[in-house]
Amino acid sequence: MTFGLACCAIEMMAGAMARFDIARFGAEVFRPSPRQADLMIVNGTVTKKMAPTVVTLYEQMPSPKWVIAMGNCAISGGPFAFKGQYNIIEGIDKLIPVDVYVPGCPPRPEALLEGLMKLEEKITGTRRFPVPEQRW
Amino acid sequence: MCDLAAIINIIGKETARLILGLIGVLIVVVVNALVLTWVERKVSGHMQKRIGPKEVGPYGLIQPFADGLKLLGKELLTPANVDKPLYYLAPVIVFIPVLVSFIVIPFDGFLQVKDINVGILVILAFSSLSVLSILIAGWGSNNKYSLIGATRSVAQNIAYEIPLLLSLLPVAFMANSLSLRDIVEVQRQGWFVWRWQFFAFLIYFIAATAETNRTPFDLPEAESELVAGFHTEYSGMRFALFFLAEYTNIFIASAIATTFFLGGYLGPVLPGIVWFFIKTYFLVFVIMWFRWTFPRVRFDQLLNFSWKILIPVAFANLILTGGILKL
Amino acid sequence: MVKDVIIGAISLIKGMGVTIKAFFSPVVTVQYPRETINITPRFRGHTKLVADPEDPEKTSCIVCGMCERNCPSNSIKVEGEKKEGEKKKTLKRYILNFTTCSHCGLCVETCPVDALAFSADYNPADFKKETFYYDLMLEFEKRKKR
Amino acid sequence: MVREISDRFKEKFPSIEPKEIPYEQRGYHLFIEAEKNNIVDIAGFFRNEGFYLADLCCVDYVDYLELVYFFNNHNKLCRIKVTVKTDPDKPSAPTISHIYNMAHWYEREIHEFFGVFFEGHPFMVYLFLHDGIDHYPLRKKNVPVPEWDRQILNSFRPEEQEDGFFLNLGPQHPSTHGVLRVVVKMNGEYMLSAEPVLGYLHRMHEKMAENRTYQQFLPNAARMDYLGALNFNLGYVATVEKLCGIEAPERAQYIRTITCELNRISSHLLWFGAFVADLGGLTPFLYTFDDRENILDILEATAGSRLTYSYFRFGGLYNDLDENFVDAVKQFITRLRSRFSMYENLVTGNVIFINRVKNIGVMDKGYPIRYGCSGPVIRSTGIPFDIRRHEPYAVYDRIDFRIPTGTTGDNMDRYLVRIQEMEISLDIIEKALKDLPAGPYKAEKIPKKLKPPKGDIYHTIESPRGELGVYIVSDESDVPYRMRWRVPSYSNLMTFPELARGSLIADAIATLGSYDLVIPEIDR
Repeated sequence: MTFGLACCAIEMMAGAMARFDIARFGAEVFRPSPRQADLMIVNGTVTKKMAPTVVTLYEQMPSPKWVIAMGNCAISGGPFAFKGQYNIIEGIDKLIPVDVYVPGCPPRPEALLEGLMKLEEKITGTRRFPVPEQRW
Repeated sequence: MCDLAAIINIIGKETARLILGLIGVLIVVVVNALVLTWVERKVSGHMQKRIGPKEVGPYGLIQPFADGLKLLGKELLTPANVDKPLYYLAPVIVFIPVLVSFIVIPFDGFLQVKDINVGILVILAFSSLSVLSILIAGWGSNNKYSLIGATRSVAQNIAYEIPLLLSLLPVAFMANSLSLRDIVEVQRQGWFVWRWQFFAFLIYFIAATAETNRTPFDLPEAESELVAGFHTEYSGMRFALFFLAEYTNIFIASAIATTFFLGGYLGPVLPGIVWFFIKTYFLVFVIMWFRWTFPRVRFDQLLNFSWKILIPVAFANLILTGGILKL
Repeated sequence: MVKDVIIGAISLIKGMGVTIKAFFSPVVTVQYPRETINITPRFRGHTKLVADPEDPEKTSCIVCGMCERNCPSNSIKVEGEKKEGEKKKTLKRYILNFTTCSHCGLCVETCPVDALAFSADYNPADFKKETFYYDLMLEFEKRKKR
Repeated sequence: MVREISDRFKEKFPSIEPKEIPYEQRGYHLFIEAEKNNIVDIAGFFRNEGFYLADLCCVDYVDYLELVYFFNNHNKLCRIKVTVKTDPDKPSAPTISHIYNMAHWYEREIHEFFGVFFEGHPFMVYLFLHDGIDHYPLRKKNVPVPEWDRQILNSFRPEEQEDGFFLNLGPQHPSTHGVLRVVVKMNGEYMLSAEPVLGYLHRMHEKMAENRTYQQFLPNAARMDYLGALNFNLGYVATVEKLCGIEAPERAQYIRTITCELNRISSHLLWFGAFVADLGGLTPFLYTFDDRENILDILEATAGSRLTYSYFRFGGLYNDLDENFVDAVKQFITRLRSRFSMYENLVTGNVIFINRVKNIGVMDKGYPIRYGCSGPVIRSTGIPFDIRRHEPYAVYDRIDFRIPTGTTGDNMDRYLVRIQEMEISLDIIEKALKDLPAGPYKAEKIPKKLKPPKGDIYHTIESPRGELGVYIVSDESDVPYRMRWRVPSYSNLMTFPELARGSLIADAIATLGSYDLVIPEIDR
């Protein structure tokens, strides 16, 4: 489902666009309604004001359902987690169970695709796709 | 084997044919819808310079089946505040008109479940039923977006039902029959598109696009305005039924256009059924082509277009055809 | 009125021409796990320790803590130890909490001995977030072996 | 201009002496110290003179709270700072929201962050913060929110208060481009009223600025506006440079200009796609992303990241240009120029598109003054106001370029202005590339720890969405005392309730799309 919060949402869109084409894996249908979604990609900072909405949306999804936390903000609050902060949730995993973490600020679209493959690996137990060469 | 013959004897040949036909239709409907979703995704992909489904099966052909299986396996979620009878009923009702319409479509000279002599009426009557299911879905969902989507849909369907009918009538005049097979057979002398009915074809095609809620007329489910319109609250298999019905509706709309204007199963060399599918799928492709090219029209523009342009032109066409035939 | 309709229809056909042209033109997709885009050398992934130009077995880090102090989001923890007989401290552990990093490059920039650089690790993803508390020292050792 | 205004001001208010301030150091020309009892008259005076309210913010000096009003003119550069002091124990000030509609939201913001009560303000409720907040976040000392104030702030409960068909657009809605929530009261398909609720992505940038050094704040600027990251980056860097008196070398300035313009094009391209997607056409979105990927590749090769660049540094750049940069940019310019005719065929000429945007969301010339709109939104109304020309920074004063304007200020004009701006940006890049000098990319002797002199500064740049202003108060330490961001989308969005009233929901969504909103920038 489309759930763009912040910067990483743009990279998620980029992942759906021609260059990276998430559709190759049959995952291009970003449903706008949580009722028809299988996977929630939380990409961006979750503020305290937003948190109830995120939880509601997650609960509205029919199971089986999965969550990918994309970007550092969703994983741990990212650069916005500082002492004395008053408005953000430091990590979406405090609210809902997260299956795959994709770090980066923002992550490249490839990282999101990699996250999807990791998710498949988690569901099926095997990896269908070749592992691209690791670069250092 | 002899039991089967006995059964056929008891219930009568016609009934047996009907039952077999229905089963056939059901299979065709499901397979066709799955294929169409694949085609849609591929077409959209290539129009947007990307590949589309590829990784699941050769050329991603297994993708729709995988998606179907996934939808079957999803939890059937019933939101708390829905009007339960209506909520459950809507996805079922949406499917009935679709099935019935298939019965009268002549896929080939002999391949037709039942040739009813008022075939057009059956199709038109039942296709207006689908709006009922949308209304029920929107009302029963108890969701504001759904409700707006549903009311939009009703207004839209009523507005476009009329040009639809008016554009088909001249053809019936010319063919002197309401039976679909007769209409096809008459076109052995030439397709109706080229025999003065080009405007009727255009009007029908536009109205049919609107009837099937496709872009640029996809207001009931306008994503950027109404989230997902009338099926916002539906999930799993119920949602799949809406989806199936949508694609089957597109197919039927194109099939009727083929039958009425493009000579149905008629064509040289290849068997009739192949011609039928080639023509129909071409029209389906054009509808998809619309979707991936145009933005959406606004609600009042949509209604204005129907009432102020399509209906007068269709009327003029009808009167002209009638007059010329009489002379 | 009629003119408007005709002009409108022409504009629609023009639009359809654009999409059909795209339909028959080659795709621009790079099929990610099977082929990859060339990552530019300046790509900012997580940081890595660079080998000392004089002694490729060691990092040139002097455990001064500049990166740790300058990091805007406190992602870095540097631990050094003083081995006997040596003047300078040597690096024991370099923990980078990548989940709070924002790729600003201040650590790379402020490092007085240029011991840090950006890696080209462009596709990290895993089931646990602890995976991304990198120990750069360990990774440096790993890379050395290869 | 400054002289004239100063004289006329003295005529009207003989008791107040406007001080002239060196513009090169402070970023404003006149400083007026007002009182609570005459600020409304002063605001009225500037309104009559055709000034708009550029920014309204508050600084906590512990002994007193200072409200800072920045006025500016669309025709001729004349920035005026007006301050009002108020008591920190019981802070209050008269509202000027009846003079400038724009002050409406700004005063609400100050109320929830500082606790300043604006007398006569019609609608004092939370705009950004969540209901559970217990102290005023931007106060230097911890000041708890008193119970009576919390009740006022928490009083926006549309569904409970009156009977009507309310629709919540957002915070999770496909067309709000992020997490904007608009509470809409509907009558059938028509909107009776629309009330935006912000703060779903409030990331405390202004608070963070008071907690970290000038260098450490660098990555934040990019995250405020992720589409125009380089422009925001430049806005911040240039402000601090001006405050510290650092001069960036020529080459760095040129590179800044080029990369900022590239960034502007990529931002406009994304907006273009998203706008058409809002209207229901998805395909252009993918085409623009295809073009945009080219820019991202170019910028990534130089700056290292795709979206949230922190490429500029105080006194220069992080690193020099990539060796392929010039060729790649030239290639891209020819490519994008050839694509415009395709977009023309696909979108601009399309009759459905024209009917959807023409004469929808019409803004007359009064809007910019009342609301302080900027960027393409103001240019669409026919006012050629562009900070790049009005108050040049980097090397824009050395490059000649045209400012596109609209005539009616409808969605079509906003669309056309942006399309033309992309073409003009290409021209600017071409000219700047031609003049690109060799030399160092970074000034020498930049101290590792910046400690700017005491004082304040207001500096603006033209971001893809309009006037971006950075106001910094320095107290001679290496941490800013107060940093205030005046963001363009915020004042642009303010016009939405007025434009949406009585329109169809589909039109309102088209209007919302035409602003080119970036929510993190509004929420900060």
